[in-house]
Amino acid sequence: MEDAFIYEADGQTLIIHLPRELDHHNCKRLQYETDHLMAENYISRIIFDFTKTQFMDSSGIGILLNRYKQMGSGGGKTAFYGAGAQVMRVLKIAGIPGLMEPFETKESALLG
Amino acid sequence: MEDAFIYEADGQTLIIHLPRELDHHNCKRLQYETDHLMAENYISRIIFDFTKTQFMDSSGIGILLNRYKQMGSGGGKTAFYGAGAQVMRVLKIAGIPGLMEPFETKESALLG
Amino acid sequence: MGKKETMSIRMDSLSKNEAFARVVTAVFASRLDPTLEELDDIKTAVSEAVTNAVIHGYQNGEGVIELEACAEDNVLTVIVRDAGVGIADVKKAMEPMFTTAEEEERSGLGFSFMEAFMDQVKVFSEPGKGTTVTMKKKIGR
Amino acid sequence: MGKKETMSIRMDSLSKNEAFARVVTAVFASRLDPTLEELDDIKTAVSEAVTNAVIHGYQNGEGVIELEACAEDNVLTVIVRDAGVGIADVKKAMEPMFTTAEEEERSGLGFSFMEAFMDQVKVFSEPGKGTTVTMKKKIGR
Ligand SMILES: Nc1ncnc2c1ncn2[C@@H]1O[C@H](COP(=O)(O)OP(=O)(O)O)[C@@H](O)[C@H]1O
Ligand SMILES: Nc1ncnc2c1ncn2[C@@H]1O[C@H](COP(=O)(O)OP(=O)(O)O)[C@@H](O)[C@H]1O
Repeated sequence: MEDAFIYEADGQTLIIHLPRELDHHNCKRLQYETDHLMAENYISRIIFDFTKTQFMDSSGIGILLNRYKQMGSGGGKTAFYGAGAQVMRVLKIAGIPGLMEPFETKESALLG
Repeated sequence: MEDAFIYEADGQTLIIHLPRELDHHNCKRLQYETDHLMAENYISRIIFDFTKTQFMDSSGIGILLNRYKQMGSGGGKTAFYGAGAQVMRVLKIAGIPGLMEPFETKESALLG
Repeated sequence: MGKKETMSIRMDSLSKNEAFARVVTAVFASRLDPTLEELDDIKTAVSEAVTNAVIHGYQNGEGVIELEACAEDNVLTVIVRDAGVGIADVKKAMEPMFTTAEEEERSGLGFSFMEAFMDQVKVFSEPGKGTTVTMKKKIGR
Repeated sequence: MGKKETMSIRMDSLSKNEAFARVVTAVFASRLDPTLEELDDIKTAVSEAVTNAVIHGYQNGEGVIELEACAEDNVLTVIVRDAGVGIADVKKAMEPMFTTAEEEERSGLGFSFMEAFMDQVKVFSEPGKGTTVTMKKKIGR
């Protein structure tokens, strides 16, 4: 029943493939799991993949903002791609595109 | 919002393309419209097309049974095709396949 | 599981709420991880009970229908309640093909369908007070 | 239209009911023939209000959340009610980025989202008694 996240490492970059619905219920695991991954591995960049995400609310924004803070506020350390209409509107209202680099595809996000 | 029925005439045969959901709410119009069509045209055979129908309940069965009675109980005067899993189970519980001839496709139903 | 989860909903007695009620119940029931066939069974049974409340209970007039669903262990319980005209002879009403609304093209199979698609159906009714239908189904045998 | 249609639902304060509440509201709202964007707006606002009831109102403990939806003319009204801890200073709570649950990675944007996605948001709360959020949105401008 629960949506699965999938974590993908590419050097020091962590790609987080977000679930279909990114709300408080589905965020609980993401929070725990990324903290764990970041404690065990040296991660200098996080890329969020919204390709499958059809719904996000402010709980999802909370998760994004905290990862952004953990990465430090330097340029390009967090990025995202694959945001659809609902997700993009939510990201914009929260001012995320000013903090994290938006990309169209995984390839362009990895190139940075 | 409302599902649309489409009536198709082929000689004295009336094909009724049933809606996505065949419940009491959606049956109201079907009842009125077929009575009207059958009063205006000479119809000797009715074929129900369930291809698009994903849900039917006993209200749908009521409609089918009444059309069956209107056609008189002679063989082959009512038939159906395109029934999916939920519809077929409902039809079977109501004993419809013993009254109306089941077919796989529109072509075979028209051939009779 | 083990813990009991409940929801109840009140809605107007309108034919469009037949679809609303079955979708809401199906979405609620999905927490028990049912098969598609089980979901269809549940939807059909709920559709029958709510349709009866609209047509027979409130005789297509105004009224409020209550639907309660409860998930406990692997059992889904659905209760549909109306405060309509009620049923004088429940046993007779539950007979296959029995209907008091012949002119509305009813098949008289509503209760038979509830019994076919759920594991247990209980009807409690008082003429002039209303009707309560309680249905149970074990999910994922 | 013209006629008012209402439904109300009571559900357990569980995080899985955040999704349940938004789906139920979206299915109910579909009778107003909204655009996909309007449906998304409604879902997001309901998700925020129900999540707040779960996390803040009942502090992730037990409780019952009430959701009421009403369709009249082209206006959808959604009311989310909890009988939880309540809010002492509603004005402060509604400020963007204000949160009392920093350690849970909350953004403090819940009320801002409700205001962004609905036309009107009113919050009534009494400490120790609970919180009622009333939201309105005109569908299909
Ligand atoms: N909620 C109800 N309130 C009053 N009468 C009811 C209710 N549900 C069922 N009945 C009575 O029981 C009869 C049989 O119901 P049912 O088996 O569902 O068949 P149908 O709906 O096709 O008539 C109905 O015709 C009606 O007289
Ligand atoms: N239903 C509620 N019951 C009690 N407190 C609430 C409720 N809803 C909101 N609050 C309070 O208002 C604050 C701001 O809420 P909100 O804007 O949704 O942001 P967030 O949920 O991210 O904290 C919360 O941190 C909480 O203190």
